[in-house]
Amino acid sequence: MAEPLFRIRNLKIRIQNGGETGYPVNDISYDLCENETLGIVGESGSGKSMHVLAMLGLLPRGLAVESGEIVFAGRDLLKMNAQELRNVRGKEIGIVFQDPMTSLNPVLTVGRQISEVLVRHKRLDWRSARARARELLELVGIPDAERRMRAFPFQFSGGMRQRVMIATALACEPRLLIADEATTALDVTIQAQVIDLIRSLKERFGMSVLWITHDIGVVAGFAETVQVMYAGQIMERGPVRSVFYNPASAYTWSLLKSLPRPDQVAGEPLYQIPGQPPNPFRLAKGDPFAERNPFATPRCFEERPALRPVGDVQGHEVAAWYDLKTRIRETGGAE
Amino acid sequence: MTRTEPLVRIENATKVYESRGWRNARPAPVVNGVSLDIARREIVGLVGESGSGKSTLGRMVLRLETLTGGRLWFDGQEITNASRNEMRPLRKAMQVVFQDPYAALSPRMRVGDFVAEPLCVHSGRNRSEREERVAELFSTVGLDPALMRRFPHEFSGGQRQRICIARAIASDPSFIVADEPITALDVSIQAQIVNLFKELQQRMGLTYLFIAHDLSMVRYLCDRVAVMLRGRIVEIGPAASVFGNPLHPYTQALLSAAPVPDPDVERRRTRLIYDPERYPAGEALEERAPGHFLLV
Amino acid sequence: MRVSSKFGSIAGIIGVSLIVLLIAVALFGPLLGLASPTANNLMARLAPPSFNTTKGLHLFGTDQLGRDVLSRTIHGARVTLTIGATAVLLGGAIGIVIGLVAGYYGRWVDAVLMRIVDVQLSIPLSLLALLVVGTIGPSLQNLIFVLALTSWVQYARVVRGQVLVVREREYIQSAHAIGLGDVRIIFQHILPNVLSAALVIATIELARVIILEAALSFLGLGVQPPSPSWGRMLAEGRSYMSSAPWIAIFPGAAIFITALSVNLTGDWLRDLLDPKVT
Amino acid sequence: MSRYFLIRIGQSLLAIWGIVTIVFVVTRMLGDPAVLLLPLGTPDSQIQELRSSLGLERPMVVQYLDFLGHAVVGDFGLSYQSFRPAMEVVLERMPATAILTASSLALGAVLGAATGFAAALARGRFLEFVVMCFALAGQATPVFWLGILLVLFFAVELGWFPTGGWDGPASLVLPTMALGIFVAANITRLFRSSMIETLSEDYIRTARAKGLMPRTIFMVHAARNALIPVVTMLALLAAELLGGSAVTETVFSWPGVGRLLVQAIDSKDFPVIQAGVFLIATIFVCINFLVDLLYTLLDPRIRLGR
Repeated sequence: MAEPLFRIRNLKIRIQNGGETGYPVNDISYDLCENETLGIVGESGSGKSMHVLAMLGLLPRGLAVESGEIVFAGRDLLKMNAQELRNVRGKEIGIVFQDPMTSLNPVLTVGRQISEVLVRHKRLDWRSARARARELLELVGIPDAERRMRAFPFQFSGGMRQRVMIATALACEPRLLIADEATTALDVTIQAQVIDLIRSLKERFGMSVLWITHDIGVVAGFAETVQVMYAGQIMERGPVRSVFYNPASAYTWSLLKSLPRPDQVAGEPLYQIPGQPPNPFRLAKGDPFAERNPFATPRCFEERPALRPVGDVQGHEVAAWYDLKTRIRETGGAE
Repeated sequence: MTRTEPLVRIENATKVYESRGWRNARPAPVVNGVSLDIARREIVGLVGESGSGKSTLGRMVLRLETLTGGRLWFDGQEITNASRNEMRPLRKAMQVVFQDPYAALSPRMRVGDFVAEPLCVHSGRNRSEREERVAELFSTVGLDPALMRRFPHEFSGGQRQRICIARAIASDPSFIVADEPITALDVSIQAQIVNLFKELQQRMGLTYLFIAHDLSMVRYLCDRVAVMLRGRIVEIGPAASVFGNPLHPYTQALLSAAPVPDPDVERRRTRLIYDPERYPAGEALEERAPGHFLLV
Repeated sequence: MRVSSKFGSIAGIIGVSLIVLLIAVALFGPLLGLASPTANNLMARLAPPSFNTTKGLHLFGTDQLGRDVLSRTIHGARVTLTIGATAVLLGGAIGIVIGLVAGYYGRWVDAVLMRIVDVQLSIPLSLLALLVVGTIGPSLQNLIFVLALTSWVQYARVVRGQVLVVREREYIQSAHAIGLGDVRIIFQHILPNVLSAALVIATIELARVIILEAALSFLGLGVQPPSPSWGRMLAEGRSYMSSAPWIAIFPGAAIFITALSVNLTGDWLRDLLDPKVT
Repeated sequence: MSRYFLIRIGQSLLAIWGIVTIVFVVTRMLGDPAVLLLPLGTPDSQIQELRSSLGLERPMVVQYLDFLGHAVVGDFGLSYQSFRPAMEVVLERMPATAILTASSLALGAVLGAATGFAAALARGRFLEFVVMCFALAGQATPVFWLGILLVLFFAVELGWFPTGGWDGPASLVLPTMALGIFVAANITRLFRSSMIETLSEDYIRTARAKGLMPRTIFMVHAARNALIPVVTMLALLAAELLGGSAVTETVFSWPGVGRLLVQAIDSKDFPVIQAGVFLIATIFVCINFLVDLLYTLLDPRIRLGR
């Protein structure tokens, strides 16, 4: 594999609420390579969005990085001063957020919101910035770009706004594009179009993509690597085919199993994961998924597992004490 | 069709929202001439993009929304123009579960009281009988009856949705409109709720209108599926037939766009784009396969 | 959370304790055995504040008629708080009901009620108060009526705005779906969820009403003498500003502290009840 | 857009009509103007005479329509005190009130915007604490009390400025300070909380994620959105001040509309009261209309018709 574009080591994020302390991101480490597309899957509270906000220095009030490092292109983002970090944001790392309705400034024209990134980072004058912004709008598939430059966000549909967000994120041809639930608020058909758009732009710009989603189906198609997160921890990561076809974490396995398959017999109930999502303020001391895991071993409740390689597949790792296949055989499947 | 009398019958239903002020002289209808029969114990899925009118149709069926045009029957009784008082006894039999379990619970009301509310309206039980029934309902939907006295903010999304379901089944209804009931839930919880819906349907003989945009869940849960586009049903038929052999280009586009959790399948397939310009709007539904209709 | 919560809650505690203190003073102050607030004592005119008891104990000094300023200030608290609280409650009750009705029923009901609100808002509130008291004459009841009149509009506007939001919530839809009547929906489901907003308005209005009452009294349109009121004391003390400033300074400070504590409490309540936080 | 303004103009006219009606009703609530006008013990015949000369025997509706017709052209009759046209009496007091309003609004807006902005930027730091203490104090201080204190200190003790009346620009200083501090306190608090709320919006996060400089984020992305409620507040305050801050004008013996109205109310000079209220309300409605125009400049969602 190629050189890592960034490297996260032992990142821990703390949340303080009243007297309680929680860890929405609880000691994670991983690498992302140049040109790699990494899909991060997790539900709310898994820490999937939180850790990229930390990366960009955008953590909301009340949250803080407790320890760890995020080395991007050789520099630790967490040690940068505000100005150095600003020079990375929007220039080397572009991000598209979930809600296109609220993520664009309602009182500024779309053209202005794209051009200002170019003025800021590329030191262009406003005229050439606008010209480039128009090209970008065309690039992300917005028809009649010249006229749309002068329009305001509320005059666009949800899908179109998300295209504007993508144009903004890509304006400076960043080395990394982060899509944080970028298609969650969109209709299925629009979602597919946006995914295809980002896929083709990735080819064109040769950048890495970090795709964060709660929908495991979304990443199946175009991620090279998949990373499954739960309760602020990485449960499993590896090449997409290996993770989907040979999940080694009970959580990944359960997620895939709980989705209805086209060939599912109608009368047969879906596999359901028991229990409720984890509370970041009351984390178990062992494997966070243990209490919802029918295959958990006593050790799972006692001690937190670290990532370990799975079989001989390059890069496939799991955080589990058990061997899933063996456990499934021993327990005779779930239920 | 050789079915017995349907539980719900919608004929040519239309909904046009009056424009505020006099800005738009003639706004486009949100629901446009929709006809649909729902048989007893049937689960009908309603899919379509946001703004297609599927939620409005769901509310119209419950008469939470007046009909601008068309007619509506419930259990053999015409309720197109029924007044609120005439509707009240029927409300016992028709219920609703909404998408967002965070907005669906009255934040300053104990969840037990919330579940008991339909009982206060529709039955003469006294307080202790009601409480007994609420406890029973809590167990039915898989919640500990001891939680009755708590407030909504103490519950997770999945638990809240169970509370909403408990309220919906409290008056022993025969028909429930479920308006995107799993969309807002965590992935690891969705299957729990879908299973609960299925189980209740079998146990109580319920009829559902299940509005959703997760196609795989609709395929799994529903007997028949209707696809809505811009206020019209463009295709309707048995789930297996619609999903196995989609006829309308919009249905085809929808199915080709739905993410599938299988890398090989996902990589092999080609996306179809539905371009409304290239297809005529369609006039009437035409039967193309047994029970499978297409708007042409 | 919007405001640095530590500062906010300390300020809130200060505000609430000041209010409690004021109420206590208003209730029990007259029991302290001070000189009567209306007792003239021409021998002790314009005595400066002192602990000296030769002319009778006057901690805040005496006014131009030799009346004890402390005693008058304490009695003024009674008058001010009674008028303020009654006006705010009355205005609140009217405004909340109108806001609920306008927001819930919408359409022409809303249009008519909101036009009335617009018209009322087109007259500066202090001018409206001046005009009405000036014409119907000053008295305790009229003052309360006028202050309530200037204050219901704010409740109505805010409550209506909240109702428009709450009305679309799914639990209201679901209340319709089980066939609940309008009255139960409005009072059991909507009212509890707009009350916190109304409470915040109440504190803002209380501070405003207290200052407005003082202003009207200052102009001689408030509570009539000999009943002491802070605004009137200020007006009377004005002429003695250079020789006996305490006559005007103490009631002014009393208005200031009252308004400040109400504002502090209001800010704290707003942060506490902010729907964005919950 | 033009349709929106037509509706707004219609609403404004409706509001003015409502006000005229209220003025008519309130002044008639008092009873018979003829009785009130003439000294006590005037013989009935004289009262009757005045009644017919004032047109008071006509049916209420006719009187109302008559009143409306004259009100439209600003004719409210002669002042009972000076026997000059009431509107004229009010209008000649307007400049003094307008000057005071303008100067104190300017002071308050500049001071309030600056301190509010500073407080929002210095969130959680000592500066914010200090600014907010001053703002809270400013809001809780009754303007007339502040006025009295200012007079006592700057006029009586130091003798820097006149104690009251209109005597050259120096007399403007103290009333401007009193009202300006009040305006500033309100603006500071509103602008700060509005800025803080805006800064928590998603689009500000987007702006930060784009690596924009804090200056750009505050001035371009946040301030424009945060100013919208401030504009409303300023308009409300402007209207309130133009309505004649009766008490402040009394404290400073300022020859403005507010003091005139207090005197008119005292002497039951109804034509002047009616003319004054009508004028102020009309100005108020016009200001609100201007604010709507300003809104459309600040917020494209309104301008382009949502």
